[in-house]
Amino acid sequence: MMDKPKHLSQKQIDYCMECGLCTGSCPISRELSKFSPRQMIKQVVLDPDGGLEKSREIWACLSCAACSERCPAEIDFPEFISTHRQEARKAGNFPQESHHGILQAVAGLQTRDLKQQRTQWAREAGVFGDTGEYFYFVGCLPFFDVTFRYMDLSPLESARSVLTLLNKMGIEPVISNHERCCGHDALWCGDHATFHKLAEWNLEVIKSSCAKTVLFSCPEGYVTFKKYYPKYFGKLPFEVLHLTEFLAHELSAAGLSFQPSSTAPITYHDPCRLGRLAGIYEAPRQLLKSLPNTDLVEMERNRQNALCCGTSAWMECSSYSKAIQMERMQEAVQTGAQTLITACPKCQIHLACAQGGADSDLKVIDLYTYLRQRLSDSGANGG
Amino acid sequence: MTQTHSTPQSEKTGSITIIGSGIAGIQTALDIANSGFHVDLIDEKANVGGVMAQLDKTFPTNDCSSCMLGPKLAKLANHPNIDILAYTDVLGLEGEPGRFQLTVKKKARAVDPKRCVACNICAEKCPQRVSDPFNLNLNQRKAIYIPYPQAVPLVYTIDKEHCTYFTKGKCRVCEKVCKNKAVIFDQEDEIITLDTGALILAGGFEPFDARLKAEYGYGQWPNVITSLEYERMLSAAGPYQGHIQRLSDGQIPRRIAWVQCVGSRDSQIGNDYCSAVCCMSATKQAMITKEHDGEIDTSIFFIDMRAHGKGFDRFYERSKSENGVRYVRSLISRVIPNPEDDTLSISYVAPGHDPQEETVDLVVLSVGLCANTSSVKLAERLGVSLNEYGFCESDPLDIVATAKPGIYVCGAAQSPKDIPDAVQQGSSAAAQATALLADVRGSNVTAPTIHEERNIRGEEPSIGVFVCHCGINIAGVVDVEAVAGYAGNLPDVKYATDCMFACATDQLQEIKQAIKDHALNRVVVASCTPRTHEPLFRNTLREAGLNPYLFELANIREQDAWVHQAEPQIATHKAKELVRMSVSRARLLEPLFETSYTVVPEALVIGGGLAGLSAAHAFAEQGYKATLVERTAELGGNARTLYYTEDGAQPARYLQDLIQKVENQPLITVCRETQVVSITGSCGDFTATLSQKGQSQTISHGVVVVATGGQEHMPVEYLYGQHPGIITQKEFEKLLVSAPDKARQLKRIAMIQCVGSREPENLYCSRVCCTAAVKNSLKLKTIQPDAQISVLYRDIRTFGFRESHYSEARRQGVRFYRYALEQKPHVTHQDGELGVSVFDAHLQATVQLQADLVVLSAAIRPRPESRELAEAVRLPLDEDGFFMEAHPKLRPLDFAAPGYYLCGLAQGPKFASESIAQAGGAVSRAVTVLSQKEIVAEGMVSRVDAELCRACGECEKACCFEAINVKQGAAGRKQAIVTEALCTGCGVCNVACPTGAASLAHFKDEQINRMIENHSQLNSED
Amino acid sequence: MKVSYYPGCSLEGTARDYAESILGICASLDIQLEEIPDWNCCGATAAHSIDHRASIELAGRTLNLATKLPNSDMLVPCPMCFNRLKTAAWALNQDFANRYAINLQGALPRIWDLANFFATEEMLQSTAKHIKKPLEGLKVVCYYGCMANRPPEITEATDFENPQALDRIMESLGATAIPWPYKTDCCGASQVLSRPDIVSRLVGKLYDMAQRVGAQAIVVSCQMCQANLDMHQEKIGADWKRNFSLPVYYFSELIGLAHNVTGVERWLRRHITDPFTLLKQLNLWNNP
Amino acid sequence: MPQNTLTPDYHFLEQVETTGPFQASACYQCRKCTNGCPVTFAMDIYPDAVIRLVILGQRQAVLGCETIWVCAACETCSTRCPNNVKIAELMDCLKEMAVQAGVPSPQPQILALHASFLKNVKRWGRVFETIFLPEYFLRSGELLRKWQTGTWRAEMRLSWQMTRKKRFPMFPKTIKGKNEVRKILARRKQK
Amino acid sequence: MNPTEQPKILAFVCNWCAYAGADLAGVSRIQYPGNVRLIRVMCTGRVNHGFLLKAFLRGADGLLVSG
Repeated sequence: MMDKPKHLSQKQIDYCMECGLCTGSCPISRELSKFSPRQMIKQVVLDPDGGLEKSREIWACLSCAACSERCPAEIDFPEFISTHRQEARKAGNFPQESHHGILQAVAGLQTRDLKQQRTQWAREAGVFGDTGEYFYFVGCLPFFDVTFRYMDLSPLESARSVLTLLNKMGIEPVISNHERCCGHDALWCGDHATFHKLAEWNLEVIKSSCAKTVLFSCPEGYVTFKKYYPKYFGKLPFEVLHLTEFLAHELSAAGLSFQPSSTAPITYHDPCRLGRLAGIYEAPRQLLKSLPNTDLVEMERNRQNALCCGTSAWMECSSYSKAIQMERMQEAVQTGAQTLITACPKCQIHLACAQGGADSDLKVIDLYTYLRQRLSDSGANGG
Repeated sequence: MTQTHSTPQSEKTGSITIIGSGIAGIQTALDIANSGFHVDLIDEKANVGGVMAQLDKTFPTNDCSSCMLGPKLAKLANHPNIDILAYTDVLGLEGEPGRFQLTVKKKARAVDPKRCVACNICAEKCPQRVSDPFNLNLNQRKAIYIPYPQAVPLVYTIDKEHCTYFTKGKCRVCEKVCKNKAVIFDQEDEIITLDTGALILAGGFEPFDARLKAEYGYGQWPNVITSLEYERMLSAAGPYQGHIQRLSDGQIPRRIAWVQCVGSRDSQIGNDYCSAVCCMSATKQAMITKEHDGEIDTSIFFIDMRAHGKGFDRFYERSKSENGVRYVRSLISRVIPNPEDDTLSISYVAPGHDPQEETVDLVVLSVGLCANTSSVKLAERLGVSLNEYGFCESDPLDIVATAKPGIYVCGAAQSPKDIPDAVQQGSSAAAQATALLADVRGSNVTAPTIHEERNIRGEEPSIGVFVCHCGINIAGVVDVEAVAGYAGNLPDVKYATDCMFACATDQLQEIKQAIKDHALNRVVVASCTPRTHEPLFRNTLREAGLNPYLFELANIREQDAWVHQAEPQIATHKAKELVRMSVSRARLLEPLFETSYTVVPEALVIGGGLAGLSAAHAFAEQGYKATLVERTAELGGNARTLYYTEDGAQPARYLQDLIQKVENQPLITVCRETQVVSITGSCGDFTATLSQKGQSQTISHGVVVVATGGQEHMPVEYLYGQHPGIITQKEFEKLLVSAPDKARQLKRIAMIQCVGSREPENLYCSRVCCTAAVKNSLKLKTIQPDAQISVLYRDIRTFGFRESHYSEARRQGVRFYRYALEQKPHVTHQDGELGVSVFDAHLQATVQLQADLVVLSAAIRPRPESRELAEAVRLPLDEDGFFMEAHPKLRPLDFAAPGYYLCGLAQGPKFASESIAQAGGAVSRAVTVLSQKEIVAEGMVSRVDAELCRACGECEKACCFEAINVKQGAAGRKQAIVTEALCTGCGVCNVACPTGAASLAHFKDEQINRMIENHSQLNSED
Repeated sequence: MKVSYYPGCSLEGTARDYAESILGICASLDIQLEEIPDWNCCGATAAHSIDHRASIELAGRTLNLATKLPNSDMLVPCPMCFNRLKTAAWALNQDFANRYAINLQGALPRIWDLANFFATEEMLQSTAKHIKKPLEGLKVVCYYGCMANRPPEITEATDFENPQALDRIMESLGATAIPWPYKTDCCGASQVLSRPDIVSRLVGKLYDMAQRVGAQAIVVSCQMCQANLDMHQEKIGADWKRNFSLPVYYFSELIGLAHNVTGVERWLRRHITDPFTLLKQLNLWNNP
Repeated sequence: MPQNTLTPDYHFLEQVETTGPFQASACYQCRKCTNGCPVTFAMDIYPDAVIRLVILGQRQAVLGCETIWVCAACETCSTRCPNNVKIAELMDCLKEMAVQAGVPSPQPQILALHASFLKNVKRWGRVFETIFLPEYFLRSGELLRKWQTGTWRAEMRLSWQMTRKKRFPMFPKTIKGKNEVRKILARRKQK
Repeated sequence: MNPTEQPKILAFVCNWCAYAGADLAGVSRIQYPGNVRLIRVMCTGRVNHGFLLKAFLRGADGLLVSG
């Protein structure tokens, strides 16, 4: 066996037993037979210069962690991929960016000192401040809102709902016009330079807001802050909380009341970033169950076993992605639910896109919007 | 072939000569050359293009004229089967139809066309300034010249009348500076004889000499100009770069007046015809003026507004309502200059107003179209008869046929006409000439040479860069050696050099050699614009065994050296950057392969009226099978009741002959009581499903001609249907023919025009009704000279030579009353007596008429079946329900979808003769497809990556050409599939695709991204 | 050179200046004028206005007298007469000529309007030869009026919208003929007695434009125009509240002046608007 | 301009054309005649409308109008007409028709001028301005009008100048063939 | 952007009109600043938002899409 490349840890390759559980768990492998996590690891073990960096497959991984979740050797395959993507980029191998790379370009532009209009929506949606205890990290929703208008989607609705809920709870969070993309996509596209620049901006912005707690509705932002910012920047001077955790904890105390839902059952889709990568499964369920008269049914694959929404980091969207999405939608339909609730804007966009070609009446809705819609008008006004 | 030809097949010549190279001649040449014949295109002028090249914009779309003409010129210049004999005079004709010998004189340009690379250095250095006829002498050019930069052939000519060497024996500067030794002073005229099967006259027109109407002071007062001069003035490429100005002082005019009918509709000077285009042309000019500068007052002084073409009335109304162009129905009598400021005073009386005097800054005389003097001489020499105005006389129904067999005519040489009519007729003349020679099709064409292509798959890019000096054009500003040196250090560049003229034959040879010597697999030339030179270099690659798409041009002349002449450093820097951008793109270029389909050499003609029958018959004459589908049980359509025309032809009789010929023609299958249910497939290979009395059948065919016709509108006003004495114009025509005795009893006739036409809900002119009213009035006058005929009209639109019939009707005492749309006539009916009261817009008084018969000139409407067909076959209709052509100006016979053509009333109202010509033209267009064994789709088409495609359908929604559809793919799942034959390579699907699955070959995202990344030095560190 | 001559009534009366100047220059240029014996009035406006037949027959009678002279050219100084004679010559050759109680009895000489006669290349050369005193510095506009030009199918004029005869003559004399737009605009002579208001408006417009283009004088070849422009200038000036002071010369007078023919002073003295001051200013008039 | 409803008479034009050809029917109403006419300001019906009214047979309207009398016979209209309508000649024809039909001229002094002139020609065979002019002024009532308006002084001054400048000869020239001339002029129907 | 430099303009132009127009400017010797770079496409329908954003990302200060 040759020397393994320096940048790879033991945990990343050496412990592999070639059991194949990873490939067996991988949603992409099921659609694209030439994609095999097991073989990718083996290839690197056998021949570190064997050209994995130049392969197209390096970009096909969803980093959904379905493999690592089950790996008996606890190999962190997403981490393996992330590392190699950085190398691939150096070798001139780039991913097929979806939507003509608009979102990557937007992230790139945010590494500069530029004028943004990130908070315009918030001025119409509620009350917020420049400084305060809570910082609501909105993420890329304003850009998604423009990009996916052609699909009749308004991802910003989610942020508006969050602000409404927080306001009702008596919280006037900081929403900053200077916020930047969290860098999640850059990180997973192997573009560490951009990731670093963005992260530095964000840390500076949050610091100047004096916030003690940063709230995320977006699982990607959450996991990036929670897991990857400390990895590169050390311990953060503020608490990082996902809104589902926060709400599950605080909502009942805030005295908000919700309307009973129609009798139709609902189901919940676990985003990989919130679930397998960050370990939050129960908070959203708890929230949904706390609503009166709610029939939450589970899909066949849920929590740790949940199926990914099919694409990540706005790249390599393909017919396989669609097949995965259709499979997930089918699973949701089979529960008898009429509403599919997601806690991730990208899951929502991807599933809604796939649904464009499907004939189901299933409604895909974002968790926070769902909550807001069910708020009683008579409910206590936290403000 | 059923036709019997007098000459044995072997003796016929598969070549056709076209004399005159305006838009009509160009269209004719392209059609003929694309259907298996050789073409000699002759023009007495040094370059082709005709008047259209001088126009700024064209109505009613206001498209840029030279932008539309440019691609046609490029096709012409590069066509392997067209010889352009510009600067050539016709001397004589011998022989007979099918095998003429035409003697021509190629005049000496004093420039060798093979050596001239059009670098312009000779003209730059030429000391002799000459007023420039292309710009109507508004500015000057040199004595060695090309008329305009896009000229074809792109070869300079010495104007011997002005050249100081030819006039005084001195100078020779051009010869000295020409680096390619192209100037040859003692070059001699060359007399050659061309073997040609048929001749087409397309000599166009000559603008009326406005000096002959001296009352307008043209040539006397500086700010009185002609419409053609104004056209050059508007043109961005014209002498004033598109700035509207007074000639006296260059100031922007605040008020401009157009005077219509200068040299038209004028018996005084012997031009008793309407020039057919000036009303719309002035409207267009006024609109464009308003667009240039909304502050300029524009007034058009006219007699009758002749907006008789498709879309013209809407254009006219738009100019009034949206652009604020003022129209005054009053013909200016004279123009008076004010000596203090060179303004011009005009006085006029508008209907119902007192005399007005106005001062304007510019008067534009809308000069008429006159017979081309040299065409007249030529026609006389060829024995082709001319009408009294000097235009070529042709058959009243078969308007492209002259009295001399084997000689055809098209365009304004036949009568004044606008561009679409000229283009249609050009195609129609092409159809007739090629039908004559159908049995020698393909006998005289050049087969393209096939070069073996090197497979470069798997090779790393290996790029050669050639930086052109273009004499001093580039090298005079840009440090060419430095650019070449810079290029040599760019990634993947294996060879970089500079050269004097990259496009010169010897240099092309060197490029080929370099490809071999350095194993190059990509080539970048930094020289001039790809719009003119890309085909040449691509061909060089092909000859060197490389795929032609592995070539990239960096434009460092037009877009660098010439626009930064005073800043050599900046220009050199920019040249480097342009080269870097091109090289970066070249690294990603891929070989492209053109796909081909076998053509089914049969036609489907939908509609059995005059147009459809003519089309089917023309296909058979060309030797192709045709299926003629008619909805009803009887062939003939409207023409069955078109008994006579104003010029004595008898369409109904012609029709009966035609039906007979069609029925006896073995190549034609006639399907009566049949409908087209659907058409699938693409150009060259369609399958149509027909339904005949409930029975369904499918047929294969390569092209579709839509000729579903139109119908007379059933009036809903003027008491139509409530009194037997109120009939339509068609019914009246029938009465005149079938019951002349009854007609003789008619003493008082009132005709009402525009019934159902030119109203807000039907905002189009039915084109034929004015002539029909005139024709039927004259007919009645021959039956009953005492008949008192009153025609109530809004504008009389007897365009072209039809004007003389209108004049004749007036002379014979037919009374014409103009009414306004707001004050339509009233038909009354009391005690069996019919009365018509009309507010005479001229006198501003109500006139009460009694009538024995009221004749309503009812509009032409599209047939309702057209809509059904449009929906079944997915063909576009215009706002009025007529089929919409691909482009109203230059592609009037084509649908946007390849393989579909249209003709007859289905396209819009027209005369029988025009329908026949259009049918011929549509066939000519279709034969360009049928005559090919296979259709080669352009390599630059969209491709879909099946893995990336998620079948979302965004591409299908975006495509204007229905070239991409989501279907079951080879992988067993749905995906977008491109019909390459339909793909135009616009790339819209590429943009619409969210995943990047659809990508336009040669303009892929990454290819463009790479140029973006390299557009400025800033990014090289990235 | 001998030509037939039809002076017309007014040259025997109010237009004596014109008549005398013609005789003066013809003598100097050796042109013999043979007057048509017993000629009668052409009928003028009055006849064609209210007695069409008479208008043709009156002129027809004179034409028949003209056929009797052997000369191939006939000079008609009065454009009205010229027009009427030409009209009759035309009408009597039409297929409806039998409407008139007169027939043409022989071949007609060529009927010349006087200005056109003097503007032929041959006459211009001959005139140029006799110049003693070029009219340098004199800036004029040439005014042709209606009758010598319109309608062109009668007058056989080709440059009827922008005639050149007088301009050429003036240029040949060394004067400057300024182009202007009113060469053939009507002065309203036929209405001078009945509607002087109309005339004031039409003639005033001519003075105005002549001054605007920088002319110092107006040159005419029609005694009606001359009278109309010369006699009422003061009154029209009052109507227009302007002082025009534009001498109105016959072209024949100016030829005479340039040729230094005796009698010029006598002709000019018959003008109403002062013709001398301008000439003095330009040093073209040395006589007291 | 006629305001009431008019009923066309298709025969009047034929009658007019018997002394033509004026080719009035060829008119396509472009108004070039009117636009070039120097005396429209003095007209009640513009030339184009005169033609139109002739075409529509509005006899009364055209024979009684001022236009035909104030027409200066400058021939600009006929010259520029794109249809060769002999407009000025048509005006003459209408005047003559009006005189013959006894339609009073709205401009009686113009008619008087023509009548005086022809009377003068009839007397001598040529016009003798020395008599013709004063005779016209008397007959037409112009002299009276000039007296009343006070413009007679200027007129007298001009006459005096003319006389002094010898532009009014003392004696008429009588021609030998004056009987022929008288015969020609005798046919005119006197009012 | 360096304030002493001229802004960098990148233009996406249609082969058939705007590119031809730029050629015409050259033919007519109309002088303009040297800070514009043209990218030729066959139709401006080919230009997507990604190109525009990337152009900004790659240092363009102004963009022109003309066709």
